[in-house]
Amino acid sequence: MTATIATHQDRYPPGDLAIWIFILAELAVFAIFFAAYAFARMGDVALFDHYQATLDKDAALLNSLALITGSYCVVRALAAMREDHRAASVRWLIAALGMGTLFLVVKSLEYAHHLAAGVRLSTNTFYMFYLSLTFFHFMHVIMGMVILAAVAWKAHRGGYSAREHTGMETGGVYWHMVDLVWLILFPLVYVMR
Amino acid sequence: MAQVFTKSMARNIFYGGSVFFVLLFLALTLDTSLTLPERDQRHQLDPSTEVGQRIAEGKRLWEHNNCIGCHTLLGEGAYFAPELGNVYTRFGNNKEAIKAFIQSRPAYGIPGRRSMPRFNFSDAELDAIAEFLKYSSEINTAGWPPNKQG
Amino acid sequence: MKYRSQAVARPYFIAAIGLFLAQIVFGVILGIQYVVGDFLFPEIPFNVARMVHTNTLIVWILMGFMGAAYYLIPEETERELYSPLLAHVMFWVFLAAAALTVAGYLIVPYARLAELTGNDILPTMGREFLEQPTITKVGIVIVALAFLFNIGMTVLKGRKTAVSLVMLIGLLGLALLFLFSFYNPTNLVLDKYYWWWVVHLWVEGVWELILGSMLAFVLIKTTGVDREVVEKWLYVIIAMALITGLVGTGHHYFWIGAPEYWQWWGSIFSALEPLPFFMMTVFAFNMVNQRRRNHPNRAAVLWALGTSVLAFIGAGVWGFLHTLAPVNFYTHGSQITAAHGHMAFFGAYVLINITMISYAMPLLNGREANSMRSQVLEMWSFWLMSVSMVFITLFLTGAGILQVFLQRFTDTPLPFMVVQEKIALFYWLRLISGLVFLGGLVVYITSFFVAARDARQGIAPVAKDAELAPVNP
Amino acid sequence: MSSSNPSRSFVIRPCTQVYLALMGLTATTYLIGTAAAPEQGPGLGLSLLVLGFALLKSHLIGDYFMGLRGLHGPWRWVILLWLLIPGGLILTAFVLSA
Repeated sequence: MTATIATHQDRYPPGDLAIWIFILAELAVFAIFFAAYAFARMGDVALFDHYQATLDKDAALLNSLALITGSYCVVRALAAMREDHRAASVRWLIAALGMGTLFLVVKSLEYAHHLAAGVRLSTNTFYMFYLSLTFFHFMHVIMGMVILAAVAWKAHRGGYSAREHTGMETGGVYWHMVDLVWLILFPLVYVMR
Repeated sequence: MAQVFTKSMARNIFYGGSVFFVLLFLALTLDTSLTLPERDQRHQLDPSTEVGQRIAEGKRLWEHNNCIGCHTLLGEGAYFAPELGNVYTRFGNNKEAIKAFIQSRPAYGIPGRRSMPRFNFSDAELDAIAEFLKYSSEINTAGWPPNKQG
Repeated sequence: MKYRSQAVARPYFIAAIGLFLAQIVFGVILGIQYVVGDFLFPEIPFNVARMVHTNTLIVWILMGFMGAAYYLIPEETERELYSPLLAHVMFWVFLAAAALTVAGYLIVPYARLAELTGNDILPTMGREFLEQPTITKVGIVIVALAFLFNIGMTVLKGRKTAVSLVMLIGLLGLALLFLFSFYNPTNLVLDKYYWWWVVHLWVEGVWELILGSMLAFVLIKTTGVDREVVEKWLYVIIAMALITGLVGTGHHYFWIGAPEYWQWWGSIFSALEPLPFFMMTVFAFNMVNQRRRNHPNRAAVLWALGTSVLAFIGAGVWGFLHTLAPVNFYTHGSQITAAHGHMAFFGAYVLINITMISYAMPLLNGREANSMRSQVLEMWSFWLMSVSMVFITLFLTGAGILQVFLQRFTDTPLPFMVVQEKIALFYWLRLISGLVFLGGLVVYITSFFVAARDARQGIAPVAKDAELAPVNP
Repeated sequence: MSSSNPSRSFVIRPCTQVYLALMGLTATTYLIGTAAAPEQGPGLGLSLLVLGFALLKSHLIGDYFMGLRGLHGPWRWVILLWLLIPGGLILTAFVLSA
């Protein structure tokens, strides 16, 4: 291993740098959204606390665990690919997709419950934030699953190897970003008061 | 070693990101469409009613005389003449006052000052314009403008 | 000029500059009317002059885009244009439609124009920037379709580069979104909601794609930097533009009757809208610093760099200043909006068109660059127009701040017209800046004649195109 | 994360350790959230603890899952910085509104 490659690997994160620029932009949006939630809450703590109590913490816990497990699956998929265990890698990716699906199902049931109760974006400021933040994140989960499915398909077709799997790393970091955002969103919107 | 920053990934992000945000924007637009009936006073616009017909005619006259070329309406337009989204309330919830103002514009303007053209509307047309401006003032604009001066 | 059919760009560029001059002349008239209210009244009332000012702006920018496309698409796709004849015919159709429309604005009262053009059949007139008679709008659609067909066929049959694809997507979006100008319900909120799909999604959406691809093209040509590098930055920048700009439309939905969550969505996303413009500035300067050649057309490089900086200041910084809902509550529809509009349009779309014209015109005239004398004039015009536009923006901002305070913020708000008189000093200063801008434009136009004379006398540009040694990474 | 040394496969992988830590912290967050009476909530102190957990978890994800651990230069700090800015703002808002 030459010195140039070593510094190169030290300095840049895994995956394509383009996805990192995209991730930073996305994280910036979420950061502003989170801060906006916290400061909007200052304006009417009682309202936020009251409606926060109507949220389903059990579902949120299940979803948190699903996303963390999904992230873990992708880590294992990469580890397997690094050892050229292609079939194992694909299995881990499919498991990650399963976790994503679980998240979508649970979240959809939550939405169905709220919609049936007549909750809309315009109902009040708390629900506006709750629906906006979680729906924006929900779309990210779908996006992450589309990316993972493409990666899994390519892995299945033999597109990656222990030597070259940048594409899988790229898809992986995006999926972790989706997890990362939820790990802030869950305590902020469901628990903290 | 793979390239760190590839054009194909940048392209994928452009296509994927664009589709993503188009869908998000459409989803928000859908919710907006469902919510607007509570805010936009559309019950007044029913073309089978006299008021609805007057408002439609008023908007037509508003457009045919390019009022937006000097005034703003709900803050949009030119910034040369006063805001008219709230002119109805500014004139004391009085349609007659609006009509009287439009009618009293001199044909050759006021020397040295910004002048509104003389439009020579009929009384029915003036009614329609005033009705349209009244309707505009009743749209739920989230409290804008900050005060009656517009 | 590598392909003969690129020559069809020439009339588009010339017409664009001609309309630009008309736009600025009417801009000066408006500037006078702001301080001498009855100037030209009732012959050319303010609303008519403003309509000419904004409509000629839109038409000449579209002319510039089309010329740019006809110039760069053959070069990018490495083949002749699908149909140069169609491009020529469409030029005359477009110019005639524009000329007739402007003549209509000036000769007959607007209401009469609406009647004559049958606006009641399909009412689309009388809305800001979309004042054109319906029949003109139909004409625009026809021109746009023919243009897209021509460009699209060329791209389909030729080499597909990122620059040409992005340009094509941008132009396609431009044409599709224009269709919303035919939707004009009585419901004012719906009218305004979809009106922005034309206006905002043009200037803060698809036009940025066109802008990006034109800038990328000129930078590839003038700096000699590897296409791969330029194109990946192009993708990242336009991705950011759409990511922030699409939901950023929400900053227009704060006070027009749309639901109030737009105040959050619009503020959050449009707060990030300066990002793509900032990236564009960094990108343009990086490319020029890493250049592998010194292109003899120095003026074009100056215009390109100027575009990236002034687009960032005008669209990015001045947009951000009043985009957050709590601020916009006070500044909405004030002179602050006017300040932002002037700087953003000039910085982004006027300058990118001049960049393209400045780069392509000498080549269309059979030389790589104009004489140094002509280029010096161009650079003078750049500084005259840019600095005067900065002052126009600053004076309007000053007027806007005072207006917002006196009319909306104090405990004793004053009526609109009273406030306008109190801030008249700023309008006088703006008028002076506007006259300097007109002077800058005249200098720019003069540079073409100087270039032509110098070329006849055989005066070459001073600098030879020197190949630089590859710059060390 | 992996090695060719076969004896390593009997040890719990670092990523698995991190995974278990993430699951544990999440469960704790949930317990804190549900332990209090629904209309009362966990209160400011515990809420801030939960926020701290969230930031710690995100940092673990950035380091071990996204592969930022062991990097030098700005990318090493970018996620952490992202955590600290909104984290700090959330903290400020919650402290001020308590």
